[in-house]
Amino acid sequence: MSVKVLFFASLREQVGKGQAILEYSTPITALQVWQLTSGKDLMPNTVRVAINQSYSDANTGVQDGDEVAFFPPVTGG
Amino acid sequence: MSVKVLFFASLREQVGKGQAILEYSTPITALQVWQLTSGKDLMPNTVRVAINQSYSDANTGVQDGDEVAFFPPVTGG
Amino acid sequence: MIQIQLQPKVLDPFKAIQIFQSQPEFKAAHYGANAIFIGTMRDFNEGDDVVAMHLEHYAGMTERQLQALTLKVLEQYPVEHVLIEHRVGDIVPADPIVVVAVWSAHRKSAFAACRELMEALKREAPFWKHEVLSNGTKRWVEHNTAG
Amino acid sequence: MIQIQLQPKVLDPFKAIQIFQSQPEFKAAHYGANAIFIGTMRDFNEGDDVVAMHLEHYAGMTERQLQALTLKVLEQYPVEHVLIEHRVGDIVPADPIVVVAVWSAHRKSAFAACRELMEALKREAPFWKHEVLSNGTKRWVEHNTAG
Repeated sequence: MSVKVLFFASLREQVGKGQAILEYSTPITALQVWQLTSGKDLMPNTVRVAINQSYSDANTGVQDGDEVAFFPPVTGG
Repeated sequence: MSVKVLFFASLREQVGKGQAILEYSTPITALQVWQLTSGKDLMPNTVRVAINQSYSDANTGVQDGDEVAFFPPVTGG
Repeated sequence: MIQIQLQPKVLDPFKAIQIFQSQPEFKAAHYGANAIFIGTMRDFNEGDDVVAMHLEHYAGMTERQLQALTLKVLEQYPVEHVLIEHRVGDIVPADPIVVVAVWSAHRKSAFAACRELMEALKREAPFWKHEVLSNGTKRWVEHNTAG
Repeated sequence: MIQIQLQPKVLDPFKAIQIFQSQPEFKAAHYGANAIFIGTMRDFNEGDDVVAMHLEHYAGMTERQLQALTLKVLEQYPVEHVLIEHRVGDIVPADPIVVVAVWSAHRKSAFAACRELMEALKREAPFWKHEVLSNGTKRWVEHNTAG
Protein backbone atom coordinates (compact mmCIF):
# COMPACT_ATOMS: atom_id res chain seq x y z
CA MET A 1 0.00 0.00 0.00
CA SER A 2 1.12 3.58 -0.54
CA VAL A 3 0.07 7.18 -0.04
CA LYS A 4 1.13 10.36 -1.75
CA VAL A 5 2.43 12.89 0.78
CA LEU A 6 2.53 16.67 0.27
CA PHE A 7 4.15 19.47 2.28
CA PHE A 8 3.37 23.13 1.69
CA ALA A 9 4.86 26.55 2.35
CA SER A 10 7.15 26.85 5.41
CA LEU A 11 6.66 23.15 6.21
CA ARG A 12 7.94 22.22 2.76
CA GLU A 13 11.08 24.24 3.48
CA GLN A 14 11.53 22.74 6.95
CA VAL A 15 11.04 19.18 5.73
CA GLY A 16 13.18 19.82 2.67
CA LYS A 17 10.74 18.39 0.15
CA GLY A 18 7.36 19.15 -1.36
CA GLN A 19 6.20 15.60 -1.90
CA ALA A 20 6.94 11.98 -1.28
CA ILE A 21 5.46 8.54 -1.87
CA LEU A 22 5.22 6.43 1.27
CA GLU A 23 4.92 2.67 0.98
CA TYR A 24 3.67 0.80 4.03
CA SER A 25 2.38 -2.66 4.91
CA THR A 26 0.25 -2.32 8.08
CA PRO A 27 -2.49 0.28 8.71
CA ILE A 28 -1.14 3.70 9.74
CA THR A 29 -2.44 7.10 10.78
CA ALA A 30 -1.69 10.52 9.30
CA LEU A 31 0.64 11.13 12.26
CA GLN A 32 2.66 8.04 11.33
CA VAL A 33 2.77 9.24 7.72
CA TRP A 34 4.21 12.51 9.05
CA GLN A 35 6.79 10.70 11.20
CA LEU A 36 7.87 8.39 8.39
CA THR A 37 8.23 11.13 5.76
CA SER A 38 9.14 14.38 7.55
CA GLY A 39 12.01 13.00 9.59
CA LYS A 40 10.40 14.55 12.69
CA ASP A 41 8.85 12.59 15.54
CA LEU A 42 6.67 15.39 16.83
CA MET A 43 4.08 17.18 14.74
CA PRO A 44 3.73 20.82 15.87
CA ASN A 45 0.13 21.44 16.90
CA THR A 46 -0.17 24.24 14.35
CA VAL A 47 0.25 21.75 11.49
CA ARG A 48 -2.95 21.13 9.57
CA VAL A 49 -3.64 17.75 8.02
CA ALA A 50 -5.67 17.11 4.88
CA ILE A 51 -6.54 13.71 3.48
CA ASN A 52 -7.70 13.65 -0.12
CA GLN A 53 -7.97 17.45 -0.08
CA SER A 54 -10.31 17.65 2.91
CA TYR A 55 -9.33 18.72 6.42
CA SER A 56 -8.65 15.79 8.70
CA ASP A 57 -6.53 15.18 11.78
CA ALA A 58 -3.39 13.40 12.81
CA ASN A 59 -5.15 10.39 14.34
CA THR A 60 -7.11 9.49 11.24
CA GLY A 61 -6.06 6.32 9.49
CA VAL A 62 -4.99 6.60 5.87
CA GLN A 63 -6.05 4.31 3.03
CA ASP A 64 -4.12 2.94 0.12
CA GLY A 65 -3.91 5.60 -2.60
CA ASP A 66 -4.76 8.55 -0.34
CA GLU A 67 -3.24 11.98 -0.80
CA VAL A 68 -2.04 13.17 2.61
CA ALA A 69 -1.03 16.82 3.00
CA PHE A 70 0.64 18.71 5.84
CA PHE A 71 0.75 22.49 5.97
CA PRO A 72 1.09 25.49 8.29
CA PRO A 73 -1.78 27.86 9.16
CA VAL A 74 -3.28 29.28 5.98
CA THR A 75 -2.76 32.96 5.16
CA GLY A 76 -4.83 33.73 2.08
CA GLY A 77 -7.28 36.50 1.41
CA MET B 1 -40.32 87.85 11.07
CA SER B 2 -40.62 85.04 8.55
CA VAL B 3 -39.53 81.47 7.84
CA LYS B 4 -39.27 79.51 4.61
CA VAL B 5 -41.32 76.31 4.82
CA LEU B 6 -40.74 73.17 2.72
CA PHE B 7 -42.81 70.01 2.25
CA PHE B 8 -41.43 66.91 0.56
CA ALA B 9 -42.66 63.75 -1.15
CA SER B 10 -46.09 62.44 -0.04
CA LEU B 11 -46.46 65.33 2.43
CA ARG B 12 -46.05 67.83 -0.39
CA GLU B 13 -48.89 66.10 -2.21
CA GLN B 14 -51.11 65.98 0.88
CA VAL B 15 -50.50 69.61 1.76
CA GLY B 16 -50.84 70.66 -1.87
CA LYS B 17 -47.69 72.74 -2.01
CA GLY B 18 -43.93 72.30 -1.90
CA GLN B 19 -43.03 75.53 -0.20
CA ALA B 20 -44.38 78.59 1.52
CA ILE B 21 -43.20 81.73 3.29
CA LEU B 22 -44.72 82.20 6.74
CA GLU B 23 -44.75 85.65 8.32
CA TYR B 24 -45.33 85.82 12.06
CA SER B 25 -44.97 88.37 14.86
CA THR B 26 -44.58 86.42 18.14
CA PRO B 27 -42.21 83.48 18.77
CA ILE B 28 -43.51 80.16 17.43
CA THR B 29 -42.49 76.50 17.32
CA ALA B 30 -42.06 74.20 14.34
CA LEU B 31 -45.44 72.64 15.22
CA GLN B 32 -47.09 76.05 14.93
CA VAL B 33 -45.34 76.57 11.58
CA TRP B 34 -46.88 73.26 10.49
CA GLN B 35 -50.35 74.25 11.70
CA LEU B 36 -50.20 77.66 10.06
CA THR B 37 -48.97 76.43 6.68
CA SER B 38 -50.24 72.87 6.17
CA GLY B 39 -53.90 73.57 6.97
CA LYS B 40 -53.78 70.62 9.41
CA ASP B 41 -53.98 70.91 13.19
CA LEU B 42 -52.37 67.58 13.97
CA MET B 43 -48.92 66.58 12.82
CA PRO B 44 -48.76 62.80 12.22
CA ASN B 45 -46.03 61.35 14.43
CA THR B 46 -44.24 59.93 11.39
CA VAL B 47 -43.52 63.45 10.11
CA ARG B 48 -39.89 64.47 10.44
CA VAL B 49 -38.92 68.06 11.07
CA ALA B 50 -35.73 69.74 9.92
CA ILE B 51 -34.68 73.28 10.77
CA ASN B 52 -31.96 74.79 8.58
CA GLN B 53 -31.33 71.35 7.08
CA SER B 54 -30.68 69.57 10.39
CA TYR B 55 -33.09 67.20 12.12
CA SER B 56 -35.10 68.89 14.83
CA ASP B 57 -38.49 68.36 16.46
CA ALA B 58 -41.93 69.88 16.54
CA ASN B 59 -41.43 71.65 19.85
CA THR B 60 -38.34 73.57 18.82
CA GLY B 61 -38.79 77.31 18.40
CA VAL B 62 -37.96 78.78 14.99
CA GLN B 63 -35.95 81.94 14.34
CA ASP B 64 -36.44 84.68 11.82
CA GLY B 65 -35.03 83.52 8.46
CA ASP B 66 -35.01 79.79 9.28
CA GLU B 67 -35.71 77.11 6.69
CA VAL B 68 -38.26 74.70 8.22
CA ALA B 69 -38.93 71.41 6.43
CA PHE B 70 -41.52 68.69 6.97
CA PHE B 71 -41.26 65.29 5.34
CA PRO B 72 -42.32 61.66 5.63
CA PRO B 73 -39.95 58.78 6.60
CA VAL B 74 -36.97 58.72 4.26
CA THR B 75 -36.62 55.86 1.77
CA GLY B 76 -33.26 56.29 0.06
CA GLY B 77 -30.49 53.77 -0.51
CA MET C 1 -10.86 61.50 1.97
CA ILE C 2 -14.61 61.71 2.16
CA GLN C 3 -16.38 62.12 -1.16
CA ILE C 4 -20.14 62.41 -1.34
CA GLN C 5 -21.97 62.97 -4.56
CA LEU C 6 -25.54 63.07 -5.82
CA GLN C 7 -25.75 61.76 -9.34
CA PRO C 8 -28.57 63.00 -11.59
CA LYS C 9 -27.46 60.79 -14.50
CA VAL C 10 -26.68 57.08 -14.75
CA LEU C 11 -24.54 55.96 -11.81
CA ASP C 12 -21.70 53.62 -12.76
CA PRO C 13 -20.42 52.37 -9.38
CA PHE C 14 -17.19 50.85 -10.63
CA LYS C 15 -16.31 53.86 -12.74
CA ALA C 16 -17.04 56.12 -9.75
CA ILE C 17 -14.71 54.02 -7.58
CA GLN C 18 -11.97 53.95 -10.20
CA ILE C 19 -12.11 57.73 -10.61
CA PHE C 20 -11.97 58.07 -6.81
CA GLN C 21 -8.95 55.76 -6.68
CA SER C 22 -7.13 57.69 -9.40
CA GLN C 23 -6.72 60.73 -7.14
CA PRO C 24 -3.17 61.38 -5.87
CA GLU C 25 -4.31 61.18 -2.21
CA PHE C 26 -5.37 57.58 -2.82
CA LYS C 27 -2.44 55.27 -1.95
CA ALA C 28 -3.56 51.86 -3.17
CA ALA C 29 -0.81 49.97 -1.31
CA HIS C 30 -1.83 51.44 2.08
CA TYR C 31 -5.29 50.08 2.80
CA GLY C 32 -5.61 46.35 2.25
CA ALA C 33 -9.37 46.19 2.73
CA ASN C 34 -12.09 47.69 0.56
CA ALA C 35 -15.74 46.99 1.34
CA ILE C 36 -18.35 48.09 -1.17
CA PHE C 37 -22.12 48.08 -1.16
CA ILE C 38 -24.17 48.67 -4.29
CA GLY C 39 -27.93 49.07 -4.11
CA THR C 40 -29.81 48.48 -7.33
CA MET C 41 -33.43 49.14 -8.31
CA ARG C 42 -35.50 45.97 -8.39
CA ASP C 43 -38.40 45.37 -10.78
CA PHE C 44 -40.76 44.33 -7.98
CA ASN C 45 -41.76 45.61 -4.56
CA GLU C 46 -44.41 44.43 -2.11
CA GLY C 47 -45.79 41.98 -4.66
CA ASP C 48 -46.13 44.46 -7.52
CA ASP C 49 -44.19 44.93 -10.73
CA VAL C 50 -42.35 48.23 -10.72
CA VAL C 51 -41.38 49.74 -14.07
CA ALA C 52 -39.80 53.05 -13.06
CA MET C 53 -39.01 55.22 -10.07
CA HIS C 54 -38.41 58.84 -9.24
CA LEU C 55 -35.87 59.57 -6.51
CA GLU C 56 -36.74 62.82 -4.78
CA HIS C 57 -34.33 64.46 -2.36
CA TYR C 58 -33.99 67.56 -0.19
CA ALA C 59 -31.24 69.46 -2.00
CA GLY C 60 -28.75 70.85 0.47
CA MET C 61 -29.87 68.84 3.48
CA THR C 62 -29.13 65.53 1.74
CA GLU C 63 -25.48 66.43 1.19
CA ARG C 64 -25.15 67.87 4.73
CA GLN C 65 -26.75 64.83 6.28
CA LEU C 66 -24.58 62.37 4.32
CA GLN C 67 -21.50 64.31 5.36
CA ALA C 68 -22.61 64.37 9.01
CA LEU C 69 -23.45 60.67 9.20
CA THR C 70 -20.15 59.78 7.53
CA LEU C 71 -18.19 61.82 10.10
CA LYS C 72 -20.07 60.03 12.86
CA VAL C 73 -19.22 56.60 11.44
CA LEU C 74 -15.58 57.63 11.01
CA GLU C 75 -15.42 58.42 14.73
CA GLN C 76 -16.23 54.79 15.44
CA TYR C 77 -14.04 52.94 12.92
CA PRO C 78 -10.46 53.42 11.69
CA VAL C 79 -11.22 54.07 8.05
CA GLU C 80 -9.08 55.86 5.45
CA HIS C 81 -11.51 56.81 2.71
CA VAL C 82 -15.24 56.88 2.09
CA LEU C 83 -16.99 57.32 -1.22
CA ILE C 84 -20.77 57.67 -1.37
CA GLU C 85 -22.69 58.25 -4.59
CA HIS C 86 -26.49 58.25 -4.72
CA ARG C 87 -28.77 58.62 -7.70
CA VAL C 88 -31.45 61.28 -7.85
CA GLY C 89 -34.13 61.74 -10.50
CA ASP C 90 -35.73 59.14 -12.75
CA ILE C 91 -34.47 55.57 -12.84
CA VAL C 92 -35.53 52.17 -14.15
CA PRO C 93 -35.06 48.63 -12.79
CA ALA C 94 -31.46 47.40 -12.64
CA ASP C 95 -30.14 50.96 -12.36
CA PRO C 96 -27.73 51.43 -9.47
CA ILE C 97 -29.23 53.65 -6.75
CA VAL C 98 -26.34 53.91 -4.35
CA VAL C 99 -22.72 52.92 -3.93
CA VAL C 100 -20.88 53.11 -0.61
CA ALA C 101 -17.18 52.24 -0.68
CA VAL C 102 -14.87 52.16 2.34
CA TRP C 103 -11.12 51.64 2.49
CA SER C 104 -9.35 50.59 5.67
CA ALA C 105 -6.22 48.79 6.80
CA HIS C 106 -8.41 46.02 8.22
CA ARG C 107 -11.36 44.14 6.83
CA LYS C 108 -13.29 44.25 10.09
CA SER C 109 -13.42 48.06 10.07
CA ALA C 110 -14.09 48.21 6.33
CA PHE C 111 -17.07 45.86 6.60
CA ALA C 112 -18.46 47.45 9.76
CA ALA C 113 -18.14 51.03 8.52
CA CYS C 114 -19.66 50.20 5.11
CA ARG C 115 -22.60 48.50 6.74
CA GLU C 116 -23.12 51.26 9.30
CA LEU C 117 -22.94 53.92 6.58
CA MET C 118 -25.68 52.14 4.62
CA GLU C 119 -27.88 51.83 7.71
CA ALA C 120 -27.39 55.50 8.59
CA LEU C 121 -28.07 56.56 5.01
CA LYS C 122 -31.28 54.54 4.90
CA ARG C 123 -32.38 55.95 8.25
CA GLU C 124 -31.35 59.60 7.94
CA ALA C 125 -30.61 60.82 4.41
CA PRO C 126 -33.63 62.69 2.99
CA PHE C 127 -34.43 60.74 -0.17
CA TRP C 128 -37.87 59.48 -1.14
CA LYS C 129 -38.79 56.82 -3.69
CA HIS C 130 -41.83 57.30 -5.91
CA GLU C 131 -42.64 54.10 -7.77
CA VAL C 132 -44.44 53.66 -11.09
CA LEU C 133 -46.18 50.27 -11.23
CA SER C 134 -46.80 48.26 -14.39
CA ASN C 135 -50.49 49.26 -14.36
CA GLY C 136 -49.52 52.94 -14.41
CA THR C 137 -50.27 53.60 -10.73
CA LYS C 138 -47.75 55.73 -8.85
CA ARG C 139 -47.06 55.35 -5.15
CA TRP C 140 -44.61 56.53 -2.52
CA VAL C 141 -42.49 53.89 -0.82
CA GLU C 142 -43.55 54.35 2.80
CA HIS C 143 -40.52 53.32 4.81
CA ASN C 144 -37.19 51.56 4.67
CA THR C 145 -36.72 48.27 6.44
CA ALA C 146 -33.96 47.97 9.03
CA GLY C 147 -30.97 46.13 7.61
CA MET D 1 -24.67 30.86 -9.42
CA ILE D 2 -21.45 30.14 -7.58
CA GLN D 3 -18.29 31.02 -9.45
CA ILE D 4 -14.88 30.40 -7.92
CA GLN D 5 -11.69 31.09 -9.74
CA LEU D 6 -7.97 31.16 -9.06
CA GLN D 7 -6.28 33.85 -11.05
CA PRO D 8 -2.60 33.42 -12.00
CA LYS D 9 -2.47 36.80 -13.77
CA VAL D 10 -3.47 40.31 -12.69
CA LEU D 11 -6.87 40.24 -10.99
CA ASP D 12 -9.18 43.07 -12.01
CA PRO D 13 -12.05 42.86 -9.49
CA PHE D 14 -14.47 45.13 -11.31
CA LYS D 15 -13.87 43.48 -14.66
CA ALA D 16 -14.39 40.08 -13.04
CA ILE D 17 -17.69 41.26 -11.56
CA GLN D 18 -18.84 42.80 -14.82
CA ILE D 19 -18.08 39.60 -16.73
CA PHE D 20 -19.97 37.64 -14.07
CA GLN D 21 -22.94 40.00 -14.38
CA SER D 22 -23.00 39.69 -18.16
CA GLN D 23 -24.08 36.05 -17.98
CA PRO D 24 -27.70 35.33 -18.98
CA GLU D 25 -28.46 33.78 -15.55
CA PHE D 26 -27.68 37.12 -13.93
CA LYS D 27 -30.92 39.15 -13.64
CA ALA D 28 -29.78 42.59 -12.53
CA ALA D 29 -33.28 43.80 -11.60
CA HIS D 30 -33.83 40.88 -9.18
CA TYR D 31 -31.30 41.33 -6.39
CA GLY D 32 -31.19 44.85 -5.00
CA ALA D 33 -28.16 44.33 -2.79
CA ASN D 34 -24.58 43.63 -3.82
CA ALA D 35 -21.85 43.46 -1.18
CA ILE D 36 -18.25 43.27 -2.35
CA PHE D 37 -14.97 42.84 -0.55
CA ILE D 38 -11.63 43.44 -2.23
CA GLY D 39 -8.39 42.57 -0.46
CA THR D 40 -5.29 44.31 -1.76
CA MET D 41 -1.59 43.76 -1.08
CA ARG D 42 -0.12 46.36 1.25
CA ASP D 43 3.47 47.61 1.07
CA PHE D 44 4.06 47.05 4.77
CA ASN D 45 3.47 44.28 7.30
CA GLU D 46 4.46 43.96 10.94
CA GLY D 47 6.57 47.10 10.72
CA ASP D 48 8.54 46.10 7.62
CA ASP D 49 8.42 47.32 4.03
CA VAL D 50 7.22 44.58 1.73
CA VAL D 51 8.15 44.83 -1.95
CA ALA D 52 6.68 41.62 -3.39
CA MET D 53 4.85 38.48 -2.44
CA HIS D 54 4.35 34.96 -3.68
CA LEU D 55 0.94 33.39 -3.12
CA GLU D 56 1.30 29.65 -2.82
CA HIS D 57 -1.76 27.40 -2.84
CA TYR D 58 -2.70 23.73 -2.70
CA ALA D 59 -4.01 23.16 -6.22
CA GLY D 60 -7.19 21.12 -6.13
CA MET D 61 -7.87 21.44 -2.41
CA THR D 62 -8.10 25.22 -2.65
CA GLU D 63 -10.92 25.10 -5.19
CA ARG D 64 -12.70 22.30 -3.29
CA GLN D 65 -12.41 24.15 -0.02
CA LEU D 66 -13.68 27.44 -1.46
CA GLN D 67 -16.62 25.60 -2.99
CA ALA D 68 -17.38 23.82 0.29
CA LEU D 69 -17.20 26.94 2.46
CA THR D 70 -19.39 28.83 0.00
CA LEU D 71 -22.05 26.12 0.12
CA LYS D 72 -21.94 26.27 3.91
CA VAL D 73 -22.43 30.06 3.94
CA LEU D 74 -25.28 29.75 1.42
CA GLU D 75 -27.08 27.44 3.84
CA GLN D 76 -27.16 30.27 6.37
CA TYR D 77 -28.09 33.28 4.21
CA PRO D 78 -30.59 33.80 1.38
CA VAL D 79 -28.12 34.74 -1.33
CA GLU D 80 -28.54 34.54 -5.11
CA HIS D 81 -25.01 34.62 -6.48
CA VAL D 82 -21.46 34.38 -5.21
CA LEU D 83 -18.30 35.25 -7.09
CA ILE D 84 -14.89 34.56 -5.58
CA GLU D 85 -11.62 35.22 -7.36
CA HIS D 86 -8.26 34.85 -5.66
CA ARG D 87 -4.80 35.57 -7.01
CA VAL D 88 -2.07 32.96 -7.01
CA GLY D 89 1.58 33.43 -7.95
CA ASP D 90 3.73 36.55 -7.77
CA ILE D 91 2.24 39.90 -6.86
CA VAL D 92 3.37 43.38 -5.87
CA PRO D 93 1.89 45.98 -3.50
CA ALA D 94 -1.48 47.43 -4.57
CA ASP D 95 -2.33 44.29 -6.54
CA PRO D 96 -5.73 42.87 -5.68
CA ILE D 97 -5.44 39.52 -3.87
CA VAL D 98 -9.08 38.56 -3.53
CA VAL D 99 -12.55 39.67 -4.51
CA VAL D 100 -15.71 38.26 -2.93
CA ALA D 101 -19.01 39.51 -4.36
CA VAL D 102 -22.46 38.52 -3.12
CA TRP D 103 -25.87 39.36 -4.56
CA SER D 104 -29.04 39.12 -2.50
CA ALA D 105 -32.52 40.61 -2.33
CA HIS D 106 -31.60 42.19 1.01
CA ARG D 107 -28.59 44.13 2.18
CA LYS D 108 -28.45 42.35 5.54
CA SER D 109 -27.87 38.96 3.90
CA ALA D 110 -25.51 40.39 1.30
CA PHE D 111 -23.30 42.01 3.94
CA ALA D 112 -23.41 39.04 6.31
CA ALA D 113 -22.67 36.44 3.63
CA CYS D 114 -19.83 38.50 2.13
CA ARG D 115 -18.24 38.96 5.52
CA GLU D 116 -18.66 35.30 6.52
CA LEU D 117 -17.21 34.15 3.17
CA MET D 118 -14.12 36.28 3.77
CA GLU D 119 -13.70 34.94 7.30
CA ALA D 120 -14.10 31.34 6.12
CA LEU D 121 -11.68 31.89 3.24
CA LYS D 122 -9.07 33.38 5.58
CA ARG D 123 -9.53 30.51 8.03
CA GLU D 124 -9.84 27.52 5.71
CA ALA D 125 -8.66 28.07 2.13
CA PRO D 126 -5.14 26.68 1.67
CA PHE D 127 -3.18 29.72 0.50
CA TRP D 128 0.13 30.88 1.94
CA LYS D 129 1.82 34.27 1.61
CA HIS D 130 5.58 34.47 1.15
CA GLU D 131 6.78 38.05 1.52
CA VAL D 132 9.88 39.68 0.04
CA LEU D 133 11.05 42.56 2.25
CA SER D 134 12.84 45.68 1.03
CA ASN D 135 16.17 44.34 2.36
CA GLY D 136 15.78 41.21 0.25
CA THR D 137 14.78 38.91 3.11
CA LYS D 138 11.95 36.47 2.41
CA ARG D 139 9.54 35.27 5.08
CA TRP D 140 6.31 33.36 5.41
CA VAL D 141 3.34 35.17 6.86
CA GLU D 142 2.62 33.06 9.92
CA HIS D 143 -1.10 33.43 10.45
CA ASN D 144 -4.16 35.45 9.53
CA THR D 145 -5.80 37.63 12.10
CA ALA D 146 -9.47 37.07 12.91
CA GLY D 147 -11.63 39.65 11.18
